[in-house]
Amino acid sequence: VAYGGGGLSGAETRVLFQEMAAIDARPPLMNMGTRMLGPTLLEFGNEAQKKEHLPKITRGEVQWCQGYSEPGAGSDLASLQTRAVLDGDHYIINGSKIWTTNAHLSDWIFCLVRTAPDAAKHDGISFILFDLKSPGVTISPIQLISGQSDFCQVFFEDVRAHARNLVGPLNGGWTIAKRLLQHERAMLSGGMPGVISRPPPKKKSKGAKKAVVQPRSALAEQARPYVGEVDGRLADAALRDRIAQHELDSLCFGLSLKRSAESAKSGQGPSAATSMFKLYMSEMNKRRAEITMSAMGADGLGWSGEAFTAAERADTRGWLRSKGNSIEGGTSEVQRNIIAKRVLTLPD
Amino acid sequence: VAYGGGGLSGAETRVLFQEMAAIDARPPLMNMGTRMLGPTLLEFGNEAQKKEHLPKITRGEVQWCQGYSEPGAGSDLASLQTRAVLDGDHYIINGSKIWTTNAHLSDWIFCLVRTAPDAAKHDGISFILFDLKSPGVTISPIQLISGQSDFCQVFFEDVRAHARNLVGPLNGGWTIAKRLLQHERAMLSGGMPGVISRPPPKKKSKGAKKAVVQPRSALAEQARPYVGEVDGRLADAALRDRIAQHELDSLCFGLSLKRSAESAKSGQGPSAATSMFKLYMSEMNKRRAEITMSAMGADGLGWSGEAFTAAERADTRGWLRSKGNSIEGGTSEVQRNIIAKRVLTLPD
Amino acid sequence: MALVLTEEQELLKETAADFCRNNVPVTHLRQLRDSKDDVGFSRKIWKEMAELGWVGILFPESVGGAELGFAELGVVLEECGRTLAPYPFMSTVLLGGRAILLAGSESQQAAILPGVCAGETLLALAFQEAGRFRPLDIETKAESAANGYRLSGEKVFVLDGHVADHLIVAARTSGSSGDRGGITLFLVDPSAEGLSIERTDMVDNRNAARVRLDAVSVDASAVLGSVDSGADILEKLFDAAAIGLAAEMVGIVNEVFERTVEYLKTREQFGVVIGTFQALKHRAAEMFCEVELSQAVVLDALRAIDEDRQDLPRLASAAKARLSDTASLVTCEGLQMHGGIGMTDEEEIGLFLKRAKAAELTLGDASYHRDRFARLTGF
Amino acid sequence: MALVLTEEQELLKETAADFCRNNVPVTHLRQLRDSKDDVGFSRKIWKEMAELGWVGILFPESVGGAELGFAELGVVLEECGRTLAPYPFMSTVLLGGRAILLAGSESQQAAILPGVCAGETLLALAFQEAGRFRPLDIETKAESAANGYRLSGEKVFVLDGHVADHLIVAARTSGSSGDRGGITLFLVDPSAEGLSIERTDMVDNRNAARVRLDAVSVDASAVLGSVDSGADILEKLFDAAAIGLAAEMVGIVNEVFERTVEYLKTREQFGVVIGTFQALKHRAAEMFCEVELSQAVVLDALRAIDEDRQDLPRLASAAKARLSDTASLVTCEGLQMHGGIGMTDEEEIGLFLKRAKAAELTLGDASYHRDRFARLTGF
Repeated sequence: VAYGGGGLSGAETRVLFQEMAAIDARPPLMNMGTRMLGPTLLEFGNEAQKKEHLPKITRGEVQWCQGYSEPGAGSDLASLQTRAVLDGDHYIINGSKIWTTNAHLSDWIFCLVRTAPDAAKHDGISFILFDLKSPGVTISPIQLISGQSDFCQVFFEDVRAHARNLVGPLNGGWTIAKRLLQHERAMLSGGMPGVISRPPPKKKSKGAKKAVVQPRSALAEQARPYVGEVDGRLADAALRDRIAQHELDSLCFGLSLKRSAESAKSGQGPSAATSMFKLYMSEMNKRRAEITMSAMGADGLGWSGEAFTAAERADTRGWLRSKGNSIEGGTSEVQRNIIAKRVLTLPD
Repeated sequence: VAYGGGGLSGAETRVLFQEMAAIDARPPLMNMGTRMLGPTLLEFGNEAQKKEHLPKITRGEVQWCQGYSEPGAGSDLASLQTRAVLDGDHYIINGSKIWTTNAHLSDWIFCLVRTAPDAAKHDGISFILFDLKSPGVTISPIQLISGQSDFCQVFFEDVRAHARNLVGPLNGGWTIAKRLLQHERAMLSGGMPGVISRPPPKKKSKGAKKAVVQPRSALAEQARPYVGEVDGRLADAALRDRIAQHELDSLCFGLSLKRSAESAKSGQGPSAATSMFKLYMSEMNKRRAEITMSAMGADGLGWSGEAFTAAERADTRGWLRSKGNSIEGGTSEVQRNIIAKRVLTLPD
Repeated sequence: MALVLTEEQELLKETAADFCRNNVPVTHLRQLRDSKDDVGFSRKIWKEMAELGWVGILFPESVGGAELGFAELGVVLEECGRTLAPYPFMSTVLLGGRAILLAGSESQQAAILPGVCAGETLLALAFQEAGRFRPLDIETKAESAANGYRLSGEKVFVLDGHVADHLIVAARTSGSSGDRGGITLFLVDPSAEGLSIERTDMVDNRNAARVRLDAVSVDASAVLGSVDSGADILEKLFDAAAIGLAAEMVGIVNEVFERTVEYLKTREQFGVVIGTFQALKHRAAEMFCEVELSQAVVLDALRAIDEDRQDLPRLASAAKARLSDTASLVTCEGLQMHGGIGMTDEEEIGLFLKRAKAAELTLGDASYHRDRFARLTGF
Repeated sequence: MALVLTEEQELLKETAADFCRNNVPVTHLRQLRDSKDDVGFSRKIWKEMAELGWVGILFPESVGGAELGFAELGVVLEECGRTLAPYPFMSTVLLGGRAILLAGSESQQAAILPGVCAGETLLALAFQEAGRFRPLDIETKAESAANGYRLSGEKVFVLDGHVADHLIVAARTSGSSGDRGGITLFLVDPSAEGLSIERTDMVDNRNAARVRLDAVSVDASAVLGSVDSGADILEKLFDAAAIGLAAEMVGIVNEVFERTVEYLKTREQFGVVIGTFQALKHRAAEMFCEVELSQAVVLDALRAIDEDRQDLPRLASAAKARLSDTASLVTCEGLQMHGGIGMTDEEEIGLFLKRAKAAELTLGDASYHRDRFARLTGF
């Protein structure tokens, strides 16, 4: 609260975001700032950095993006090559970042850079913040298979970043990076790009009253007009079973999130178990998108044009976009490695 | 044929065994001899060995068992410890073997022994045959979770085996062992312990005539009395879909076997792809047993006694026994490793 | 209610864990099996469990119960699951005892429940008539006769039927198999004339029996609850019992998963511990997710009973479907990862596999409950 | 018939593979997409395919065909699948051309098939009226009128509908939606009055159109086959077309699987090629099994058409169900193993994913065909 925030706990924030999703409000653009950089600055930043950046983050004045992955690095984040060399009170940055979410819509970037080229790969990395309007920054959006381009590749050529914006100790960036990745996983396990839950069809007052008593499945309601029903059951028995399984998964997942939020001592950040939520959410979200496609049949094969409803086209794009869920923010393979190592302490 | 066999090709033999399965004839006891040792002797044995052993194998006079696995070795077959030391014209054998199928019903054993303890682990192994009635051999059956004990542990204490029964070059046993494992996989992919297909229910002549035109699912027929049906469909839609998937798997598996038999040049033995058949058959067989249990419900929970039919009790035991399919004859994990290495040539 | 244990519940969990580990380890079940024990468990140990307050956990203090809830009972059942303790919570507490609690008259409760809470009286609910769970498929007839009824029919899979001091029999006073109406519950003395009980030998070595009723006479006071409306009671019993079974399965799942991970860390192959193989690591990680989600849904379902929540039936089906699948996954993967030794009767993993299958196929399997879950969700 | 290729078929396979690699690589589809090509493929290349004898592969020599079988057509379709060649085999050969071959009068065949075999005439079958495949759900009306019929209704997902020289329209001369009887096929001139065709932009960049018929007049000679019995023809067409799609999917599956295994051997992470990671190895091995089984069932299904085998419908459903699942598995796993780059439009894997999904959802998905397979197997 000292830095102008709402002072919400992790659990409260999660509830907030669930509520917003429930009322179909799209997640606020300042995601990266509030959910990822904010907590990190609170933990690792110095007074000056907190005073300079947190208020703007909480007021949503500055849009942040994340400069982590690099071309060719993929899951092997620590092999990053972007160099930062001290020159007076500035660092000169050269290199490029990829998969930078909404860089073209952002003002500032928090970036991992190599400050000690000869050190072991985890020991030469620093965490630095700088303005994307600085000279030498080029941003080019990447077109995805879904047609969207919410990711960019960002190139740095002799970009000057002020040394006061180096967060944490010099060459101590990896610790911060890992911590921040936990926040990212926590954020992603709250909701993934690709899911579009259509607004439930209007109901007569009676139906509406009934809806209060009886839980409904948005997925099933969405499938019904395409699939049809027999004595109130979706006509495609195998599809119906998949939807039931998905609703079960999602119910259990929600309860599991609730349980871990309750058992997390207040103040304690996301744990290694966050990898489980990220992993499960990614795979569940992909299954959901596949179910949506099965339900629509050929009506789900439209790309553009009036022959398909906007909702259908959005679901088709969403299905394609969802394939990235198990890659972005740490692949499912990486999450399984983390669970095996940190949670189950299986040997390397 | 020279050694009294039927001179059947691999493909012909497979057909033979399929036929026998079709008429519910249990696979002949001399399995180990005809399907595994026979082909191996033909390939690696010397004239004397062929003349001595092959005729008895083909006439089924001598029952053979396989001395491969050892306690603690598991999938790491080559780490075997059983020692054979030359003493005059005999080898003195000490050690023990486990998972020896029907050793208690067998006359002779073909056995992997370590003849050069100081050589690299694959280079010090020899392949030798000896009589289980030799002094120093102790055989104790192992009770399985299914109640059966078709496997034994066999102990050797100063057992004397004649040197003329050493097959192939001294310390050259590993090559023979691997070859023989391929024959074992080929044999297992033809049918697994655990599957009991109940005889189809008697049909009225009309029904019988219909059965000629229409293919039937033994699994579905077996499930019908338990599950019931609605307009001719099994009443449990999810179970019905699992049965359909299993019938599909089994149809495709059969066609795949047929195809590989056709493309295998005559004379050419089982290839690395045999691992695929062993792997798929094991997993398919386990799924089949799970489906059978789901269909029977609590009627599948009997262990003994008249409250359950013999067929039900057999299916329950068969379900338990089937869990070993993906372990015996090389675990599914080992088969996947082999496919990745030999077929897909993925690097180590 | 929160999905984390209160301090009291944590304490109960420790006590239960210690008690089960020391008094009813898996070897206890094996020994009962190998000695072909007539009872199927130790009456002495059951009395001890009663003295610890576990048997009476759900029942009011007035009849000697602890007047706690399912949240607490779930803790005990989970620990019993970990050691495969074959004790009659299902028959005597979740089905029989609770039937009397929900439907019994004051005199019926006073007559029976104190003995139950003391661990002296054993009960059994005789409802099922075929292998697959179809709660309304009841054909057993109850014809009215001089000052009472005459019961005829056959019941299967009656848990602890051969040791029960009172049988509760579900029979038709009207309607026909499949109808919701017309089912009535009766208290029947196992020694009644025309009644025969045959114990059956089960794969999980638990107690079950076939009960034949050949014109068994009971008088009107034997009716439990009101005539023709037994189905409402049965549904309540089955939902809670399914959740109870799911709680036991959580114990099985946790125990087998922990043992398997431990085995991965110690078993060596090819000169390294097999826990270093990435393929096994990833499968273990997948299991971990399922185990976590399974625990959460069962904790919530147990609390839903205590809070008498509206969505209880849906949660019961969610919990039973989930745990049926998870228990199957974890016991099968556990056995596979144990390799050949897992196939031997000597190793305990097989006993968990057998009990998990029995629990899966009792009171409706995953497919049954996913279908019900879907219906209760409006599709 | 054997499940291995004859020498002639092997030769055809090589020719087709070379032709597709050189003339219609995946970049060809991308270029057609990016240039928003009006036709959706190159008529010139289609004529070349015709000159190679591929278009007329099924048709008698009398109309300029090669009079070969589905075993041969399957070889071509598989190679087209490998490069995502968007050529109108489905619309003009498997559905349209074969409809005329099976149901057409001599004069109809003589009038149309030579042009088809020459690669000059394009056909389209307009049957589907909703997104999901329900072959008998046809509401389009054909009312008899002065010396003919008047057709009214709306058709969706008409493959290559906007470039067809002749439309074959399935309409109801009697009965109502869902009835097997009462469906009749009509040859309709795309330029006929009252007929409007709107091309739709599809995710796989293939051609499809919506066709509206507003009292379109055709004379009696436009009837293809006999009145009211169109369903028998349609079923034959759909079975063979589903198998043809499955053959194309075999090509997709093989190509994506090979590319993925190759990627595993070259892509480095953490200082090693990712193909050394056992978890990926095991998933690749699982895929290999599915790929092998999928190839076998399609080879047999293709031969079942040529042999006019009794179990053809069942095999058609087996092949379509199997390949729908395998194509989904292999394209999804392929994309995942390619990582981030696989999500970019620049990389080709996404184009395979899109086509695989379209093929999966065309002529019935895996669930539809498993259900049909089960019915045809008597459960």
